[in-house]
Amino acid sequence: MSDNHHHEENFFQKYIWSVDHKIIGIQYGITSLLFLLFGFSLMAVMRYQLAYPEAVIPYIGEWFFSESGGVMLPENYNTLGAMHGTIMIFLGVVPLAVGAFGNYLVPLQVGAPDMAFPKLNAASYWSYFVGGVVMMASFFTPEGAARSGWTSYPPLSIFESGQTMWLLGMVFLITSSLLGSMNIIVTIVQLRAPGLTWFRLPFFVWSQLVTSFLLILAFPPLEAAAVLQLMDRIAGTSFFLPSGLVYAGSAVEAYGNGSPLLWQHLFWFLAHPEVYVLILPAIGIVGEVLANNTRKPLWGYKSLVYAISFLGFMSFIVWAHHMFLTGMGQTMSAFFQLTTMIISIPSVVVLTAFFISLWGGSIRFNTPMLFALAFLPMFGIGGLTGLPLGVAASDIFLHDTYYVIGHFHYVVAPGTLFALFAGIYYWFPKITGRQLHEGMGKLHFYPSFLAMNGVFMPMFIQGLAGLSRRMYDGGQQYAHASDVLHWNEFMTISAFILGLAQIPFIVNIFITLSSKKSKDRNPWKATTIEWSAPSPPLPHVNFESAVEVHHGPYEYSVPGKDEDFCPQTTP
Amino acid sequence: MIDLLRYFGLPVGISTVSGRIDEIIVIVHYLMLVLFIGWGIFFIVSLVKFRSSKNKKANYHGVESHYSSILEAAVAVIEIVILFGFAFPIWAERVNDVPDARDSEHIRVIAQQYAWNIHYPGADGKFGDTRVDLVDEQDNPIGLDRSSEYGADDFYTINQLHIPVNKKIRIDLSSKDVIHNFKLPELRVSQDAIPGMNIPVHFTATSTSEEFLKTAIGTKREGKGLEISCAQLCGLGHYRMKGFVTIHEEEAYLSWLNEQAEYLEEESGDDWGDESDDDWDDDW
Amino acid sequence: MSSIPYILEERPDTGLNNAKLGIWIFLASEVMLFGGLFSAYVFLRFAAPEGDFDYWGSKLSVPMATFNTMVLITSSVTMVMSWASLKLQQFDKYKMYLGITILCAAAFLFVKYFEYTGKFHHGIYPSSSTFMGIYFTLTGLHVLHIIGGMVVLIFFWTKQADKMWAENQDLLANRIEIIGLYWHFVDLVWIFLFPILYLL
Amino acid sequence: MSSDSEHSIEHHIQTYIRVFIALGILTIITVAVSYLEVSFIEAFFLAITIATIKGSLVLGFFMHLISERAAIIWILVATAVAFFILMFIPLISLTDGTEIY
Ligand code: HEA
Ligand code: HEA
Ligand code: CUA
Ligand SMILES: [Cu+2]
Repeated sequence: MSDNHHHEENFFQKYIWSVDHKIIGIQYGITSLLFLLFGFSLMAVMRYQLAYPEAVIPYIGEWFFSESGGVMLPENYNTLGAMHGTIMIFLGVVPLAVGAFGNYLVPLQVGAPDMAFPKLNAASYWSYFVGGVVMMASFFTPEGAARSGWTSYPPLSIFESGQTMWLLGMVFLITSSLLGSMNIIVTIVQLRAPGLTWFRLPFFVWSQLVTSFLLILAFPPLEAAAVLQLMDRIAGTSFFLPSGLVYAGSAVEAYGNGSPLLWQHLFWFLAHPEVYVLILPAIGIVGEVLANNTRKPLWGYKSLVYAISFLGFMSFIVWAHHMFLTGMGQTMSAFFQLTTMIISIPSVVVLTAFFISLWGGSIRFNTPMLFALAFLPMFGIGGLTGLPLGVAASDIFLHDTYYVIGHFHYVVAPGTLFALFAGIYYWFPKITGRQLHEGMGKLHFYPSFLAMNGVFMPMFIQGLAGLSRRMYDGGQQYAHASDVLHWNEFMTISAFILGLAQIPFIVNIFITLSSKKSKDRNPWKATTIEWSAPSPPLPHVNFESAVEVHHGPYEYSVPGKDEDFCPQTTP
Repeated sequence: MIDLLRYFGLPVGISTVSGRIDEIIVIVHYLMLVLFIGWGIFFIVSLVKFRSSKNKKANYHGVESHYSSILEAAVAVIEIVILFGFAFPIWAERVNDVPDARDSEHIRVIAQQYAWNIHYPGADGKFGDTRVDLVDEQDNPIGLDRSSEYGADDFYTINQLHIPVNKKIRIDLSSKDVIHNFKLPELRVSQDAIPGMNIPVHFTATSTSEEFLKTAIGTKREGKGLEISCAQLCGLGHYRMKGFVTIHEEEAYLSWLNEQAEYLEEESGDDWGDESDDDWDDDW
Repeated sequence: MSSIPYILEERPDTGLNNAKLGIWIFLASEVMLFGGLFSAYVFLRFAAPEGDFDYWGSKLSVPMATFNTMVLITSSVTMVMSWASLKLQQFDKYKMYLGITILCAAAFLFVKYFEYTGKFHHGIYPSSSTFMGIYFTLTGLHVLHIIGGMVVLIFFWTKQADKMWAENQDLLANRIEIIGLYWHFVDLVWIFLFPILYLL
Repeated sequence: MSSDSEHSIEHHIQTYIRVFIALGILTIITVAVSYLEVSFIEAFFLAITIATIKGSLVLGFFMHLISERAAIIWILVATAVAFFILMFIPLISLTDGTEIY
C-alpha cells in the first residue's frame, strides 16, 4: 500500500494522483478555498440585489441576466441563495475543516506516517471533486442550478427545476465525506504513536474524531433522502407528495400519500449534526492556537473532551427545533426544546474553558491568535442567539426571519471561518516552511472583523422586526419591514468591504510562497507532535525517525523548566 | 428590555399572545445579555492583564477554583425555568386550546403559490366541501363545491383577511401546492401551511387596524396596515406573496360579512376575491 | 519508519487491524443509510390510508423472495466457509466456496430480474404506489450492493487471488474476511427486507 | 480473528453449519407465520422478532461479533442508538400534531 515512496514520482503522481495525506490535504484546501471564494461571489451578487432591488447588476448583470436586461429575476435570486448555502457548507467549510485540516494534521498530530487508507483518501478527494463539478455544471444546464434553498423542502424542490443535479452532486459529496471520516477515525484509533494515550491527544484530534462520527452516522440518512427525492423527480414516485395537490393550476398526477414532513425529518437529522460538523473542527483549532499563544495548558482539557463528545451525541436528538412550526404538538416540541437547551450547556462549557484558559497566560497577539480570540465572542453571539430560537414560543416569531440568518452566520462566518483562518495562519509554516507576513495578517484581520459585524449585526434588528429570509427584494413588499429596510445598504457595503479585506490574505499567501524557506521547524514554539517533523513534513513518511510520545499535549510553562514549552516528543 | 427590543425593530404586538411571546423573548435576551456582558468583561480583562508584554511567564496551573461549574449549572437551571415556566405553557395553549368552531370565528386559509385564499363559511357557519377536481384558477381557486350541503353561502376572498377584534379567531390552514408560512408579525402568529395537512391556528386580536395605524404615525410605517407575510420559501414569487389583514370592530365586521353575502347573491358564479383594495392600502 | 502500521497485525491495545475497524465503520454508515430508508418506510406506512400497503404488498411474490432468502443465506455460509478454508490452508476449497458464493449472488440477481420485469409487464412501476416506490428503492439499492460485492468477489476469484496467495497469505485471508463482513451485512439487510416488504 | 488455530477453525465450521440450518428453518417459520390470521401489530412483532433472531445469528457467528473487540461493539452500539432515534422519533410527529382531519 505504501511501498511506493522509493521510486521517483513525476508531477502527476506527486501532485495530482497522490495518495500522500499532505498532498491530498492541500488539494482539499485549495479546492475548498476556491469554493469559499465562489460562495462569497454568489453572495455578493445577492447582497447587491438586496440593497438595490430594481437596479441593474453592474458589470456582470448583462452577462448573467441578459434576458432581463441585467436585472436579476426572482428565480436567479433563489438559485444564488440555495447555491450559496450549499457551496459554503458542503463545498467550502466542511472540506476545508475536515478534508484539508483533518487530512493534513491528524496523521501528523498522532505521529503517523500517513492516513490509514491512503488510496481511500484519494478516492474521497476525487469524489468531492466530482461532486463539486456536478454542482458547478448545474449552473450551465438549461434548467439551471437548484433554487429551493439549501434545505430543499419538498414539494417545492420536486416541482422546481435544477434540483436533480443538486441531488446527484450531494450523493458524491456525501460519499466523499463518508470515506474521509472513516479514514480519520481509523487513523486516530489505530495509528497513534507509542505513548500517545487517549488523553494525550491534542484537542484538535479529539474534535476531528467526534466530527467524523457525526459524519458517519448523520450523512447516510441524507443520502437515503436524496435517493428518495431523486425517485420522486425521476421515477414519478410520491414519497414527499401528499394527495390532492394542485400545482400551477392543474391537479398533480402522482399517486400521493407521501409526506413533506418526512423529508424535513431526514434532512434535519443530518443537518443539525452537520452544523456541529462545521463548528467542532473550528473549536479544535481555536483550542490549539489558544494553548500555544497563552503559553499555558488548555484549562479543563478533559472536560472539553467530555463536552464535545456529549455535544456530538446530543446533536442527534435536537433536529426538530428547525421544525417547530410544522404543526408540532406538545410532546414533540417539549422534547426538542429540552434537548436543545441541554445541548447548549456543553457549548457553554467549551467557551467557559476557553475563557478561563486565558487567565494567567502570557498572551501573544499574533495573527492566528487574533483570529482565534475573535472567534470566542463571535461564536458567543451566534450561540447565544440560538437560545431564543431553541425556545419554541419565541421561535414562533423568529422562525425563518433574518434573526436565524444572523444566528447561524455568527457561528459559521466570524466563528468557523475565523477559526479556519487562524488555522491557516498557524499551520502555514508547517505546510510550506514559510511564515505568513504578520503585518499583512493584521491588515486582513481588523477590517474582516469589523466588516463581519457590519454584515451580520443588523440582521438581528431586521429579524426582530419580523423580516423574512429568502426575499428577492429584501422585503420591500412588506409594511413591517419598512423600519429596518435601510440597513440593507449598510450590510451590503460591509459585505463588499469584507470581500476587499480578503485581498491582503490572498496577496500574503502568494508573496510568502515565493519567499525563502525558513529552517526553523517550530516557529511558534509549540508542543504538539507535528512541529517535530520537518517543514514541510517528508513525503509519505512525515517524520525522520519513529515518534515516541512522553507528555500531554499542552505542556507549556511547566514549573521548574527554563524553556516555556516542552514538546510531546522530548523525553 | 422590551423598549430596547422595540427600539431594535420588534413591532408592537396586538394579540392576546403577543404579550407573552414578547415576554419570553425579553427574558431570553436578558439571559443572553448577562452572559455576554459577564464573559465579555472577563475576556477583556484577561486580555489586558495577561498580555505577554506585561506577564512574561504564564502560570502553568491557571485558575484553580471551580466556580465556573456553578455558573454552568446556573445557566442550565435558568434555561429549565424558562422552559417549564414560560415556553411549555405557551406552546400548550397554542396547540391544545384550539377553540371550537362554535365559540370562535372560523375561517379557512388555503395557501397557494403566491396568494392566500381566505374561505369564509357564510351565514350557516359551516364550510362547504372543496374538491381538487373543481379547482379552476380563474373562477374557483379553492375548488368549492357549491352544491354540497353547506356550500351555497360560502364565500372566499383572495389576499383579504377580515377579522373582528377581541374575538377568538380560529383559522384552519392548508396549502394547495407547496409549503408556505402564514405569518402575522404584529399578532405574533406564524404557522407553516403544509399541503396534505390541515393545521389550526388561533388568536385574538386586541386592537383594530385603525387603532394600529395610529400607533404607526410618525414612523416609516405610517399609513401601512397589517399584512399576512409568507415566511417560507415557496418559489419565485415568495417575496411578493402578501395578503392584507383588516381588523374590524364587531359591527363593522358584521356589515362586511353582509356585504360579501350580497355580492354573492348579485353576481353568483363571478369572481369574488378580486374586490378592489378598498382597505388601508390606497396609497400603497 | 516507513509503512503504515497495523495493516495486518493487530494493534495491541485495540486488538484490531486497520481494515477490520474500517469496514465496521463503513458498515455503521450503511446501517444508517438503510436506516434512513427503513425509517421512511415505517413513516409512510403509518401515514398511509388503511390497507394501502397491504393491497400493494400482496402483489409481490413470496415464493420467489423465499427462494432468494435461502440463496443469500447459502451464499453467506459459503462465504464464511471460504474464509475458513483459507485459514486451514485449503486454497482449492476456498475457490470452490467462493465460486458458490458468486453463483448464489448471480442466482439472486437472476430471480430479482424476473421479479422486476414481471412487475413491469403488469404495468407496475415505482410510481404506481407509495409501497411500490419504496419497494423498488429499497430492493434496488440492495441489488446495487449485491452487484458491488459480486464484482469484488469475482476479483478475488480470479488469478489475482492465486497471486496474492503465493505472495502474502495473510493479506488474502484478511481481505476475504473484510469482504465477507460486507457480504454478510448485505445478507443481513435482506433478512429484514424480506419480512417487511413481502410478508407484512 | 488472527489467533485462530486450525482446531478452533474446524470447530467454527461446525457452528457455521448449525447456524445455516437454523437460518433456513427460521426462514420457513417466518413465511409460515405470515399466513396466520393475526392483527397487524402481532404479525409485525412476530416478523421483526424472527428477523432479529436471524440477524443476530448472522452478526454473531458469521460476522464473529460475539468474540469481537470492545471498540467495535461500542461503535455498533452508538450506531444502533442513532438508528433507533431515526426510526422512531419521526413517528411521534404523526400522532402528536395539531393537525385536524
Ligand atoms: C456551526 C453552526 C451552528 C451552531 C454551532 C449552532 C448552534 C445552535 N443553534 Fe443553530 N443553526 C445553524 C447553525 C448552527 N447553530 C444553522 C445553519 C441554522 C439555520 C438552518 C436554516 O434554516 O437554513 C440554525 C438554525 C437554528 C434553529 C432553527 C431556527 C429556525 O429556523 O427557526 C435553532 C432553534 O432552536 C437553533 C438553535 C441553536 C442552538 C440552541 C445552538 C447552541 O448549540 C448554541 C450554544 C452556544 C451558546 C449558548 C453560547 C455560549 C456562550 C457563552 C457561554 C458566553 C458568550 C460570551 C461572550 C463570548 C462574551 N439554530
Ligand atoms: C458555512 C456556511 C456559510 C458561510 C461561511 C456564509 C458566509 C456568508 N453569508 Fe451565507 N448562508 C449560508 C451559509 C453560509 N454563509 C446558508 C446555509 C444560507 C441559507 C441559504 C438558504 O436560504 O437556503 C445563507 C444565506 C445567506 C444570506 C441570506 C439570503 C436570504 O435569505 O435571502 C445572506 C445575506 O446576506 C448571506 C450572506 C453571507 C455573507 C455576507 C457571508 C460572509 O461571511 C462571507 C465571507 C467569505 C469570504 C470573505 C470569502 C473568503 C474566501 C477566501 C478567503 C478565499 C481565499 C482564496 C484563495 C486563497 C484562493 N448568506
Ligand atoms: Cu408562499 Cu413563500
Ligand atoms: Cu439545529
